[in-house]
Amino acid sequence: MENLMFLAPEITVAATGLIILFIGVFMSPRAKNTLGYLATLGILAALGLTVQSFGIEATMFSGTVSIDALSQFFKLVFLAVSLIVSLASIKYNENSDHTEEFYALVLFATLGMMVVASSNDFILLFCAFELASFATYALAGFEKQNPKSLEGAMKYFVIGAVSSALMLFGISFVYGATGTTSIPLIAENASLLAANPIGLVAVVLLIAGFGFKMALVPFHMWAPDAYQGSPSVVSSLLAAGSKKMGFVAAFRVFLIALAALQPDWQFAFALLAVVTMTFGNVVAVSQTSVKRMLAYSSLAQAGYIAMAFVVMTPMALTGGIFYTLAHAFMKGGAFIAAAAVVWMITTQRTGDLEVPDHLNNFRGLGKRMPLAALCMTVFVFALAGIPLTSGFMAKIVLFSSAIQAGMTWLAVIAILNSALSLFYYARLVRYMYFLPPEGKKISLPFPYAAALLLAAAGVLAMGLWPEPFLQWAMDAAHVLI
Amino acid sequence: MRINQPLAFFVALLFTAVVVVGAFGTSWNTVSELPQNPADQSNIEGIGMLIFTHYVAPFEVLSIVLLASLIGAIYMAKGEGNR
Amino acid sequence: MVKTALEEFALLIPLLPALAFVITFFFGRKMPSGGAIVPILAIATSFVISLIITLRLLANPSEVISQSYSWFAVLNIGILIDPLAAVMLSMVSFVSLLIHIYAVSYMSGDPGESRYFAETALFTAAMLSLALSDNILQLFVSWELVGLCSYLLIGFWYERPSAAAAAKKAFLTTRVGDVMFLTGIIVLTSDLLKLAGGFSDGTYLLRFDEIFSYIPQLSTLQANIFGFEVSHLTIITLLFFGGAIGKSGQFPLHVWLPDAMEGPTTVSALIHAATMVTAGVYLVTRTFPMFIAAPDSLMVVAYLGGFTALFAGTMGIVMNDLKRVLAYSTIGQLGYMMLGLGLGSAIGLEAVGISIFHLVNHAFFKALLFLCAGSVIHAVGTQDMRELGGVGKVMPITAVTMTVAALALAGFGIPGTSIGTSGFMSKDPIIEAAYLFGEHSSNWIPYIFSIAAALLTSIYIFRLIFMTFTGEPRSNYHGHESPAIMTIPLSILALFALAFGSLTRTGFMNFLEETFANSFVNLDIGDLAGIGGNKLVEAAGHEPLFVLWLPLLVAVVGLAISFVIYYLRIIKLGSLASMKNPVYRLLYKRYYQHEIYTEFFSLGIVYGIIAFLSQVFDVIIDSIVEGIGILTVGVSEELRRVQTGVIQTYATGVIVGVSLLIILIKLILEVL
Amino acid sequence: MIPLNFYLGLAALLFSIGLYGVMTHKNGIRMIMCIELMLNSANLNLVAFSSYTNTLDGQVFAIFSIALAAAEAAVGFAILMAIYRMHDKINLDELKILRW
Amino acid sequence: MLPVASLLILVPLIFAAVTFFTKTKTQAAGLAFLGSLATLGLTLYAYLKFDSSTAAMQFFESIEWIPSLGAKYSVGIDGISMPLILLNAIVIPFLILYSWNEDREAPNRFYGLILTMQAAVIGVFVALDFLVFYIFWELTLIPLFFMVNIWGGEKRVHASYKFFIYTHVASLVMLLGIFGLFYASWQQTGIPTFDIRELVSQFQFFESGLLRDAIFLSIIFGFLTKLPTFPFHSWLPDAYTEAPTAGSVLFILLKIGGYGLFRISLPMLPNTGSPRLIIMLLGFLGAFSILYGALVALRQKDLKRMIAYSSLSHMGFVILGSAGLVTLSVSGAMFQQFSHGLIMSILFMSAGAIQTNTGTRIINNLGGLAKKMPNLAVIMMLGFMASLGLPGLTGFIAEFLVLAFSYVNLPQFVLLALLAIVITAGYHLWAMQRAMFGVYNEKLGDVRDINSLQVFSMGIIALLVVYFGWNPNPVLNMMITNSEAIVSLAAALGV
Repeated sequence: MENLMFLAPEITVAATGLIILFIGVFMSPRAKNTLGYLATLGILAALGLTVQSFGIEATMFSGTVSIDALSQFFKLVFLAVSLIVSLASIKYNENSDHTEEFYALVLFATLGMMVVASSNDFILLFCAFELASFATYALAGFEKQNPKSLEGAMKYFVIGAVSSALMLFGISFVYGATGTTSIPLIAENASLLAANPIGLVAVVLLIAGFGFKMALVPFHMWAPDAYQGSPSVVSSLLAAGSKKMGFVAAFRVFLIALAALQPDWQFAFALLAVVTMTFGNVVAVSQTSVKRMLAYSSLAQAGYIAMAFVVMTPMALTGGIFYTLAHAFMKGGAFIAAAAVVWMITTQRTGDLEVPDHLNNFRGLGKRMPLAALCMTVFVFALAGIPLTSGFMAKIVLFSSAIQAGMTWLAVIAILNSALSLFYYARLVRYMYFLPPEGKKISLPFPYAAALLLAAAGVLAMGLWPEPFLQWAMDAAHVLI
Repeated sequence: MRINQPLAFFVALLFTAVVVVGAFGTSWNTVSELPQNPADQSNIEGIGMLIFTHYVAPFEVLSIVLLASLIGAIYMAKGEGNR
Repeated sequence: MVKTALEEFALLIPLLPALAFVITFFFGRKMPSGGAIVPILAIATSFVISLIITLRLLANPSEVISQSYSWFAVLNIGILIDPLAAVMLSMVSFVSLLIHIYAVSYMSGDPGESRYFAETALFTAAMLSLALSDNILQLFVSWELVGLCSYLLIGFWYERPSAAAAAKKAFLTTRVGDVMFLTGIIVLTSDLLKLAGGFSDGTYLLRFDEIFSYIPQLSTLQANIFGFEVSHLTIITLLFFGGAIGKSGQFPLHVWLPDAMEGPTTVSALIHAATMVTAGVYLVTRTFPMFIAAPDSLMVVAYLGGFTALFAGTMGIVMNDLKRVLAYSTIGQLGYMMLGLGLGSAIGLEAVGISIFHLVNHAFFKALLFLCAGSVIHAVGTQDMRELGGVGKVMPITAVTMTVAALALAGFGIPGTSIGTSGFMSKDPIIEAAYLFGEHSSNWIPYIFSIAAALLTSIYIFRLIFMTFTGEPRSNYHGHESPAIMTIPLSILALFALAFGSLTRTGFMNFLEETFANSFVNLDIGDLAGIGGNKLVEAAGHEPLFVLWLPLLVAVVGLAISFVIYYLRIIKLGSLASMKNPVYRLLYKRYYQHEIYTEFFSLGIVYGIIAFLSQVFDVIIDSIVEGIGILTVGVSEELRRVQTGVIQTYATGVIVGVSLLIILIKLILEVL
Repeated sequence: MIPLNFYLGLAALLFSIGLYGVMTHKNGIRMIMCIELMLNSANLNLVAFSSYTNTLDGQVFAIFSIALAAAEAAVGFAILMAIYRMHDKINLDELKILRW
Repeated sequence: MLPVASLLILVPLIFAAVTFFTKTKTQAAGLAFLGSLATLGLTLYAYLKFDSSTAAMQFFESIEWIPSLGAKYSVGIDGISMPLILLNAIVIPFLILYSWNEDREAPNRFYGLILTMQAAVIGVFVALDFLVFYIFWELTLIPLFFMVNIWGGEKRVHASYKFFIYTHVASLVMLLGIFGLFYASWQQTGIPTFDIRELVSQFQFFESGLLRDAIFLSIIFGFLTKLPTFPFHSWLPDAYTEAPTAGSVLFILLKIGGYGLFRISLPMLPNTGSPRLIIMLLGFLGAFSILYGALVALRQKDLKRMIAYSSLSHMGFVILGSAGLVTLSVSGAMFQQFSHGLIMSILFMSAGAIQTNTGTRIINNLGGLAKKMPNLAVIMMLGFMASLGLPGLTGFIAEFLVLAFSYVNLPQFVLLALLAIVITAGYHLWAMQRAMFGVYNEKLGDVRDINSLQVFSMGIIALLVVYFGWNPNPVLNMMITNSEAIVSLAAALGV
């Protein structure tokens, strides 16, 4: 029998979710506030177990589950995001009657993502993918009295369902051509796929399926709406966590299973990466809702990460993988900061209540919530790729790899995009620090503060001392090559 | 925005064409003959075996999926809301 | 070790006034009469030191004082006091001293008194440093500093827009010359660097001995300019001369000098008559070995100098402003000095002698003229000659001294003897040299220029004297004789204007001819002239008698004309001297130089066209940058409409994406 | 024996019908049904391949997929219900507060 | 021995961090002043310990940072960086004193940003690793962006974004070049390294001339834009003009473009695919910038804008001198950076004082200010004179060295540049005449002279301008030592 200890993180997360669900039933709304801490503890434990299991290589359950550097790295990403989200959600769910449902869903979604990272078989991959999706559909609509939340959830759901159907359709062709759903076995039998037109169809269908999660143009259209409409903590989970699930799945499927069809998907990703980053950055320029702006910036970032599929050198993959972690911290943190502002606006009943995350509500944030503003500054600077942040390091590695591979054009496009992004990030910072505040100073609740500090610490740690993270990312990249 | 039915039709047609051309243009690596004996065609046992051995991991995950969608569905469908 | 001690003192010559500048600049406001005593003492000391050195040098002209200190890189700061420098130092410090004393009274009560003395002290320091520099760069540095002081002092009454404008004009016009000078230095530097094959330790690249030692090689370097083969030496010397043109107010860069009269009269006397404007002459003299070794350069100098002398005279005769007449006269006399130097192509080293002799004498009598004018202006309050007249009655000392200066300027003296004003003693040799030159090369133009200029000089200076001091007052003024502190310097200068020339004539010239043969440099001017293709007159011939007497004759004629017109007033000029007369108008408008230079060239061409084009160009470049930004925002506004908010559109987007992606990849992979 | 392509063609057709429905229908329930159609066409593919490659994985996958489709429908309908409560309508094309 | 190079970054940074948390203006300014004094002290310590007779790196420190990329935290000081560090360390305390009495919003941020800027700029100067170099390079953008954006003039928002994005794009292009260098060298040696000197020396071994040209040009593009030079200057006038006085001065102290030219581009230049062509190009850009900046400055009505264009003109000398590739022309270019920093500080401080005291910068609206502001008039006059290259002030030494010694290799461009000298004098004097001289413009009301702190701080810098004008050796000697090392490289290759 396999050593279940390898799956200890997943089991911990699942168990925590179940426990919360169970004991939540018996608790008063006030007492439920502790559930958030419980979830956080559970995630922390899982995180510890994951870090501890670094370096383990194993396949389990008849080869359907694979524990390797790649899976562990991404589990780290998901757990980190989950940690930030669950911390911040303590405040979000304060005195709510549905805390246990919320945390259970967050934890199950995390579990789904973690399993995706480990799955070595299409069936497991699909199931886990759907687990993460279903849990987040409900989370996106968690504010069911809020039309925006519901609208976002619905759009997310419909496009998600269509995409999963496309993905399943694509998987069926892959299965049909190779006779197996196991990723390593597909890689061995991919010659038929590579030689026949159905290979291309399958590849594009799979890209559509994963691209939905990654939010690549044109499969992105749900993303701005869902990110804007959902509760900000959930947006954080979506943008920082579930987006990465698409990437890890794509890494495994394309680089391992479908390596033989490299020309097809390399070209597809080249196109999508360029279009996505450009579209995301250009449209972000004219946004006034901060969450929507972050959503578009998230598109752009996805475009950057997708460069890894185009360049495909070890350096590029390292960069791409490193970028996912970096992006998890910065985008997750940014949405939490937006959550703090939304909280501030809704509790204070001042400012633009119609669009609580409107840019104008960020005026003078540096005076109203100094910590939130500072952390937000760190995050947007990281997103813009300003030095000493994780975003800079990630861009350095990723963009430079394009040069290394001789794809200067790609690097140039990426770099111009990066410069463009500076415009809207700087604007946000300007609003926060240099426009007069429209309200009094608010003390930032502890959960938000803790989550923000955690994310900021992650961003700065990766910017200042990227070496260990780079090493992990490199190990992960080696799994793919 | 009005929904453009002819466009949708065209798009759907295009998609069909693409997939069909792809599928038909492929020389599938299939078994030449399906098993003729009806008794052999019963694969319930095989499927069961697979689900509980080879694919036990997806099966476990599926249980969580069901639980999660259950929670989600109940939460969303419940009449009262507290936020 | 008297010599060493002297050398140490030599350093003090420019340093003391510089120190005085610092003290007066910072503390002058708190001292009586603007702290004038500090620069006076400093300059007096400098004068004494200069004089002692000069006297010692007279005894032994070949033992020059030379000290060099590394400045930066391969360049140095140094002191070179050879006969030329010694004469210059003594003259500058002496005139400066007198004018400083005079200014104590002249400037008293002016709110900017301390500023005035600080600036003149700085000027004196810079001028002394210019005279004793042993390398071309230090000379240039000092050259620019005197220019700065000139700028500051012309604009001394900066509240007057005309003063501010004149200061700017002076600086800019001389700057044109300075750039040429600088270009010359640059070309020279790079040539020396090439010839020397890099830097070597211990030698200072731009020191005069170093430069002169490369003259033969320099003259062999040829450059092709517009198809003409020109020697580098010619280019360099002409560029240097360009600097001299600017500084010494030679045609065509003389336009600033008359305007410079906006400054206090003492400034005009010190800077724009006696010292700074002669820096150009000094520069040419300093680098005379290069000039004489450069083909054609001296010819240019001679022609331009002669022409300027004549040209300035034509304008001098119509000016009504006391100081402007003097300014044109300065330009004219500087032209004489340049002419004298230019004649070096025939008379060799003697040119240095006559030219510097004239320089020194001119300093005395022109300073005197200005100070007298200042005295008049100070007392009367106007400087328009049409409003003056009869001043001689109220200001006898001034009138007498000024008449002496006028005689000196016009060059009265008895040829063949050593009786005569100093102006006569030095101007006559120049005219004679011009004759010699004409005889030698059958080129009479310089001679004609110089004689004609002498006539005009005499006319305008006596016109000035008569209009100012004789006749009846033409306006209501209350004049009085100036105080002693002003009249004493006047008298001293008058004495010098009268007697200096006749006392020192031969000794002076012989002394100066030692300039290029001593312990610092030892050059054979004859050889150098050979390099430049200049044939020197072997032996000074005996000029016909009329040649000796002609200048005097001309001066007397000039005096007579003025006497008739302006004293006796027998001939009424009437319409001849009105704006209806085109010639008069042309002269009065100064040949429309202001219009041509300022309106047309500076404003019209440089400012108007080029700057406008640059601006347009800049806007274009800028709009490209701005356009990208505007375009991005516009595209963004349009592109965001893609996100319609309708689920069905989103789904359509996904499907279209999938279908098109498949087709696109298929196509491209098949085609490529 | 029915050629494999018949199955594939049918599945593709069904899938496209589902797509067309998703793209054109306004009613949320219809849309979800169309999505189910798409999932099932994929299942058809899986089963066909399973049969023609003589492996059982496809059928296992189909079973999982059916379960997932059910769960998906549950979540989808629940969200629709919430929307219905709020807007008294389930016309999804009218949900466009979030755009641009 | 103190780890001076690191301390020079850390000290201002720490003081900046603390300054951000101060409450009152006095606290903020005082603390910032202390911080800048500490930096100045450190710099002087380093300067005294500095051996200007060697081109080698001094105060060298190196710590492993990202081994997998070969990036190290390595810093050091040599004759190229020392004068520029000195410049920064000298001017910043006086800048703080200068703005001591100004009332403004959020003084803690204002002074904090000044110190942050100082740290970042010094960081660029001491960095010996490309990654560290680039990090500080980018870091300089942020304080400047906020300086302009918050405390700037009317069009501050536009100007700040323009500056920020424009120069950021240029930096990114430079980054591309750095990557190219990094990977090409990695391929060559098999060891990844970001060490500047190592990479620069590896440059010559790259096979493809095209690759070398591409790397060189993209790196130098970043430098030229930062410098700036025609035609990449259009961010400059807006940013310089709209910035508050302190911001303009910080821009002036941002000598990183020229520094990069000397540290990185010049040693690479001889090894490019077509060095002759590139030298010609640089020479042209330099000379044309000189002329062009002067001509455009002539047309400006806004005092600060005029000074901004004159700055463009001055920076042309840096490029021209570099392209001259003679020891002394390169030293002259280096010295121009130093001298320009001092001179332009005075000019921008003067222009700032005029703006705050009279409320306008439009030259024609001023007039006769010398009467009301005699102290300012003297200092500004000195600044203008230095700016137009009057001998005895620093500007002349730099310009003379550049012009005289670039002439050896690039006579045609030097002659082009010489054309500009009269024009340069022209616009300076015109501005002086209009603004300071003539009849006092009564519309300006009662204008006060600059305060004593301003007189002191500007006066000290003015004295330095005079001092270095007469005795440039304290900084020039080390520049010569280092330019010799740079030029000998070129000479060895016969360029």
